Amino acid sequence: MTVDTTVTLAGVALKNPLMTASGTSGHGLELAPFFDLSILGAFVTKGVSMAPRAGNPPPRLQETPAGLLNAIGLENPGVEAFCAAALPGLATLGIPVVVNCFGEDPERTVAAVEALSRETAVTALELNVSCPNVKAGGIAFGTDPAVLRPLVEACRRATAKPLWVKLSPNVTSIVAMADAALQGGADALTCVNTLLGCDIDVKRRRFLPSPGRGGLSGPATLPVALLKVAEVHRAFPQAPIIGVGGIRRGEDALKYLLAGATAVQIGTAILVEPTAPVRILNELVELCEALGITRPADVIGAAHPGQS
Amino acid sequence: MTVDTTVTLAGVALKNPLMTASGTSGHGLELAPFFDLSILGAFVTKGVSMAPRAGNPPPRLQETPAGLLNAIGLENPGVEAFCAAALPGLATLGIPVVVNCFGEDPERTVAAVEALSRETAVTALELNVSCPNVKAGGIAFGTDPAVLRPLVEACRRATAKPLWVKLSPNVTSIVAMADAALQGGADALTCVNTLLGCDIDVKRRRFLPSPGRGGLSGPATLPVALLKVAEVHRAFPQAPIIGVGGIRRGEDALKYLLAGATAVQIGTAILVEPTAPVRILNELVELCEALGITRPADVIGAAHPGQS
Amino acid sequence: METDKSYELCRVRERAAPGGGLVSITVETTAPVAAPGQFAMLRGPWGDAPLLPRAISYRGAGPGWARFLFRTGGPGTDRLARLVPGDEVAVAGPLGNAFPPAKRPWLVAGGVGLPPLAFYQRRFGGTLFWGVPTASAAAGLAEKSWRLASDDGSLGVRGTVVDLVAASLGELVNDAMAPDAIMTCGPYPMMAALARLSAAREIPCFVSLEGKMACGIGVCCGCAHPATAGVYVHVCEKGPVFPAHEVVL
Amino acid sequence: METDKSYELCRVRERAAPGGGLVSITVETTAPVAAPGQFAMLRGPWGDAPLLPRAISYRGAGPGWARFLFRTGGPGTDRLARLVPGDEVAVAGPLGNAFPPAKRPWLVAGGVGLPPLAFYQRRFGGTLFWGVPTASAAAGLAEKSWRLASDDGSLGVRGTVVDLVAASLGELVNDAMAPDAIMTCGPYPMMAALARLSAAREIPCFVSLEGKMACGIGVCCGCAHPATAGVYVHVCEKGPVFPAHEVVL
Ligand SMILES: Cc1cc2nc3c(=O)[nH]c(=O)nc-3n(C[C@H](O)[C@H](O)[C@H](O)COP(=O)(O)OP(=O)(O)OC[C@H]3O[C@@H](n4cnc5c(N)ncnc54)[C@H](O)[C@@H]3O)c2cc1C
Ligand SMILES: Cc1cc2nc3c(=O)[nH]c(=O)nc-3n(C[C@H](O)[C@H](O)[C@H](O)COP(=O)(O)OP(=O)(O)OC[C@H]3O[C@@H](n4cnc5c(N)ncnc54)[C@H](O)[C@@H]3O)c2cc1C
Ligand SMILES: Cc1cc2nc3c(=O)[nH]c(=O)nc-3n(C[C@H](O)[C@H](O)[C@H](O)COP(=O)(O)O)c2cc1C
Ligand SMILES: Cc1cc2nc3c(=O)[nH]c(=O)nc-3n(C[C@H](O)[C@H](O)[C@H](O)COP(=O)(O)O)c2cc1C
Ligand code: FES
Ligand code: FES
Repeated sequence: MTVDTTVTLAGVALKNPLMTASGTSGHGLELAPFFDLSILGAFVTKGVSMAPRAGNPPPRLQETPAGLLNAIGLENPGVEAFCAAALPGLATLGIPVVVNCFGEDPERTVAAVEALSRETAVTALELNVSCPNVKAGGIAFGTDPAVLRPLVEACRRATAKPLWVKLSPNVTSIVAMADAALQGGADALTCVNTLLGCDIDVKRRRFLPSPGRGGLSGPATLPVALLKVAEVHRAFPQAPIIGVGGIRRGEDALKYLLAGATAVQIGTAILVEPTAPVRILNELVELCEALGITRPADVIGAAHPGQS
Repeated sequence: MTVDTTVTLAGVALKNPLMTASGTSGHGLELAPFFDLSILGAFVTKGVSMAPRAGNPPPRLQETPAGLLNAIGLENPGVEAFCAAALPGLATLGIPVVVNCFGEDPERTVAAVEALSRETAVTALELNVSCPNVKAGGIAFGTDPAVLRPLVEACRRATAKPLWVKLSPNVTSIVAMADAALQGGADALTCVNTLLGCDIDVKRRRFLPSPGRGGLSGPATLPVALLKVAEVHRAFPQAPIIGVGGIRRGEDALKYLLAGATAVQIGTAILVEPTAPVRILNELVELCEALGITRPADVIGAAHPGQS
Repeated sequence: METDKSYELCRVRERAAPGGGLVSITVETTAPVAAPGQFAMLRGPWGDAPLLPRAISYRGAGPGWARFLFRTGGPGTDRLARLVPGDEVAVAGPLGNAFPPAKRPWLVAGGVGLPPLAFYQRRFGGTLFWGVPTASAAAGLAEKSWRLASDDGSLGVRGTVVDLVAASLGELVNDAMAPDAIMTCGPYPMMAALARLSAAREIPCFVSLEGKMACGIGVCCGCAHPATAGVYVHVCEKGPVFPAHEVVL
Repeated sequence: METDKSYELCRVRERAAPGGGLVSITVETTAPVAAPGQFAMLRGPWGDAPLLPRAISYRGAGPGWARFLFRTGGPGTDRLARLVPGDEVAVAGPLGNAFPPAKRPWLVAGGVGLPPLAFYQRRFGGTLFWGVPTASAAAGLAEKSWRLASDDGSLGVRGTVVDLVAASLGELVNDAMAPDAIMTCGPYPMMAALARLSAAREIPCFVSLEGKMACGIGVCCGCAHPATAGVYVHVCEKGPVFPAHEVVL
C-alpha cells in the first residue's frame, strides 16, 4: 500500500503534513547538518520582529516532567538581517517557507508583516499573537478577542500572502479567539503556542526561567493542545488548522489530524532529537499503512462523531 | 535540627502542610491499609453532591506523558450515604476532615454545603467549582467571575465552617477568579483543579476518555499549577492558598510553599504510590533540614522578590 | 479469600523471558500470600513516565514470594520486562478478590489471561483450557495436563478455546464429570461466549475483568465497568472476578 | 577545528564507574572524530522523562569511538549511568568549538570539568592541574603527571586549584616556562579567578562554559550567556570555549 501524504493547507500544497515549529528549528539552515530539510512539508522559522531583540537573560530553559519551560524572550536578528542572512538559504530548499513573526505593538506587527510580504522566498506568514514571554507583546493580543481581531485585520490588509494566526492556549475560550482570528481574515490557525508555567529553584528561592515564568512545551502538553485543536475544529470545521504541541511520534501526528488538523508542527521533539521529523514521517506513513489509511488528508477530523 | 511542620490555614491548625487531593484518596478510609492516615495535615474527600451520581461510562482514564486524564464524572454516593458510611471513620483519624463538594446548579450546591455543615466531623468544606467533567456543573461556575461570586456568596451564607474554593486553571485570568471567590467570602483558595485535555485512540478514531475530554493531572501539570499559585499569591498575598498539581516529591511541595501556598494536596501521586504522602512528608522535612528551614511556614511565598 | 493489602518495594529474585513476548518475574515480598485471581499494581523505578503502575495478576505466590507473568508491548510492560534480578519494583498487593472455590472447575484462559487460572489450578486443581493464536505465543509454557487450542492448529486443536470448551462439554459421558463452575480470563468476546455457554447449561461462570486502572486500590473510581444491575462496578474493588451475569461483557 | 555534526544511535562499548559518582562510557560512532573541548548531547532510550538530552564533553575520541566521563546525581546523568555495553544511546555530536592550539598550555580543571582538558592533554600535551574536593572525588583517575589540589589535602596539595596555579606561576624560574595559554573548565567562580590571574599576567585564557542547554545544536536560543560586549552568546554555537574576556563570568 502506498500512502499519499499530500495535504493542501489554505491553498498551500504540502508534500506531507509535517512542519517544524517556530523557535525550535533555528532561523535558517541550522538543522541541515542533521537531515535533508526538503523532506518537510514546510519549514517554519523562529519568530522575527522589525527590530532585532537580544532576548532574556539566562536561565532561559527549565526542564519539567516530560516538558520544557522556555523564556527565550523572542531573541531574533530582526526582519532585515533575517531576510539577508537566513532567507536565501531557506529558499533553496524547494519547500514552502513560513515565517513566524510578531511585533511589540500593532504598528510594529503590521510593519513586520509588510516587510516580510515583499520577500518572494516567503510562502506564508505565521503571526505569533500568543507568545507568553514578552510582557508588552504577544500576551495581550492573544488573550482578548477584541484586541486580536483588529490586529489580524490590519495584518490581513498588509499582506497578500497566506496569513496564519498562532493561537495561545492560555485562555478560557480558544473558540472565541479562533473566531476573532477568522473574522479578522486569517487563512489558517496554528493551535497552539506554549502553556504558561513556571518552576522554582528551592535552594535559591527563585522562579525559573529567568522572567519568573515561561512557555511549557513538549509531550506533557499534548493532551491540552490536542483538545484545543478539537475544540476549534468542532466550532469551525472549515477552518484549516495546524496542530502543534508535544508531538514526538507518528501516532501523535495522526491524533492531531483525527482531531481536525490539516498539518502539524514539531517543536520540542527536534530539540530532543534533531532528526525527529524524519522518524515521525516514517512512523506516520507506517501507521497509516497499518490502519489502512491511504490518504492522511482523508481522516482530518475523523475522530469527531459523524465525521468518519 | 528539628523542623516545625505546623501551619495554620485560614484558622485551621494543621500538623503539617500535606493533605490528600480530592478524588484520589477515596471517600473514606480506603487508603488506611497502606499508611496511618493520621500523619496527614488534613484529609480531603472525593467530591460529594446532594444526590448520588453514577459517573461516566468507561474508559474514564487515559495515561499521557507524565500525566493522567480522568473523566470520573463526579461519581459519588450522595451526601447522605457519605455522612452515614464514610464520615464516622474519617472522624476517628483525629485530623481535620475536609469535604469536597459540588452541585449541578447553585441550589443544589448550597444544599450540599448546608447538609455537610451540620456534621460536626466536617472541619471545612472545599467547593469544587472547577470540575471539567460535568457539562451542566462546575465548568460554568469556575470560569466566569460573575457566576462564581454569587455562588460563593450563597455558600458562604449557608455555612459557618471554613469555606475553601477550588479554582479551575482553564481560564484566561485565575486572578479574576480568585478575586471573585474572595469577594464572595471564601476563606481559602485551592489552586488548582485539573487542566482540560484529551487523547485519541487512533485505531478506533475515538476521543478519550469517554466524554471526549477529561481533566489532566500529575507531574506534567506541575509547572502550570505552580504558576497559578504564584499569580494568586502575588495578587492576594494575604489569601490562604492550598497548592495542588503534580506533586510527587518533597521538593515539589516546597516549591508550592515558596510560590505562596500555605498547604498542598497530593493527588495523582497517591494513585501511583499509595504511600506517597509518607515519603513526601519525610522528603520535605529532610529538605528543610538541608536548607536550614526550621519552619516551612516561614518560607510561604519566599520565592517572590522582596518576600524572603 | 481476601487478604490484607500492602505496598512495598520488592526485590526481583528471578526473571524469565520464555518467548512470545511473555516475561515472568518473581519477587521477594513480605505481603500476605495472594489467592488466585488477585492482582498487584507493579511499577519500576523509572521516574515520571510512564506514570501509572500496571495491573498484573498473580501467577503464583507463597510465603515470601510472588510471581507474575505478563505480555510486553506497551510502555509499562516493556519497562517491567527490563527488570533484572536484584532490581527493585514497587508492588501494591494482593488486590481485589479471588476466583471462588469449586469442586470440578473448568478454568478457561485466553492468551495472557492464563496467569490467574494457572495459579488456581496449581493450588486447587481443576481442568485448564488455554487458547492462543499460535504455538509460539504459548512460549512452551503449556503443561501436559492442559487442554489447548490455537487458531492455526500449531498447538493443541485448531480453533478457539471456546470451541474446545463447547466440544468438551458435549463429549461428557456423564453429569458427574461436568464442571460445577467455569472460571475465565481473557478477551471480552471470549468471556462473553463462555458466559453464554455456561448460562445455557446453568453452570456458574466467573469472569476476570480487565479495565484500565489508575490506583488499583479503590480510591480513584477510574475502573468503572457497567454492571447488569444498571450502574457501574469498580473492577479493582469488587472484582476483578465477577459472576458473569453481574457484568456487561 | 570544527567538524561536521551528526546524530546517531550509538552502541555502548564500555562502561566504567571508577567511584566518586563518576561514570565513563565509550560508544561506537561513525561521526567525525571530536576535538578536545567539543561536546555531545547524549540521551538513552527512556521515553518522555527526563526529556532533554544532556551535554557532555568528549573525554576522548578516535576513529570509530568516543568516550565520555560524567558525574551522576540528576535524573539525566543517573540514567546515562545505567547504560551497559550493548545498549544504545543517542549521540548528537561533535558539537561546539574546541580549545585552541597552544605551545605550553596550562590546563586547569575543577571537578568534573576534567574531561575536555584531560582529552586535550592526551592529544596535544600541556600541564594539567586538577582540583577536587577530596581524594575520593578523583576516583583514582588522576594521572602521574597531573598537578593536583584538594580542599582537604587528601590528594595533592591542600587548597584550591586556583591557589595551586597561582603558586606554580610564582615559582616559575624563567619566562620560557610560563604558559602561553590557560585553558579551564570547572565551576564559574574558579574560572573567574583564573581569568583574573591570567589577565594580570597577560596570558590568554580560555574558558569552557556550562549553560543549561536544550538542543545543543543552535536552534533553540536557550543557552544564552552574557557576553562582555553587551548582548548574549549562544554557548552551544559560538562556544562552549570562549576567550575569558569575551564572556561575563
Ligand atoms: C486485574 C488485571 C489483571 C491483569 N493481569 C495481567 C497479567 O497477569 N498479565 C498481563 O500480561 N496483563 C495483565 N493485565 C493487563 C495489563 O494490565 C496491561 O496489559 C498493561 O497495563 C498494559 O500496559 P502497557 O504499558 O504495556 O500498555 P499500554 O496499552 O500502552 O498501556 C497504556 C495504559 O492503558 C492501560 N491498559 C492497556 N491495556 C490494558 C488492559 N488490557 N487491561 C488494563 N489496562 C490496560 C495501562 O495500564 C496504561 O494505563 C491485567 C489487567 C488487569 C486490570
Ligand atoms: C558544554 C557542556 C559540557 C559538559 N560536559 C560535562 C562533562 O563532561 N561531564 C559532566 O559530568 N558534566 C558535563 N556537563 C554538565 C552536564 O551537562 C550536567 O551535569 C547535566 O546536564 C546534569 O543533568 P542531570 O539530569 O544529571 O542533573 P539536573 O541538574 O537534574 O539537570 C536538570 C536540568 O539542568 C541542566 N543542567 C544541570 N546542571 C547543568 C550544568 N552544570 N550544565 C549544564 N546544564 C545543566 C540539565 O541539562 C537539565 O536540563 C557539561 C555541560 C555543558 C553545557
Ligand atoms: C525554545 C522554544 C522557542 C520558541 N519560540 C517560538 C517563537 O519564536 N514563535 C512562536 O510562535 N512559537 C515559539 N515556540 C513555540 C513552539 O513553536 C510550539 O508552539 C510549542 O513549543 C509547542 O510545540 P512542541 O510541544 O512540539 O514544542 C517556541 C518553543 C520553544 C520550545
Ligand atoms: C481520578 C481523579 C479524580 C478527581 N476527583 C476530583 C473531585 O471529585 N473533586 C475535585 O475537586 N477534584 C478532583 N480531582 C482533582 C484533584 O483533586 C487535583 O486537583 C488534581 O488531580 C491535580 O493534582 P495532582 O496532579 O496531584 O493529581 C480528581 C483528580 C483525579 C486524578
Ligand atoms: S483503579 Fe482506582 S478505583 Fe479502581
Ligand atoms: S542549546 Fe539550543 S541554541 Fe544552544
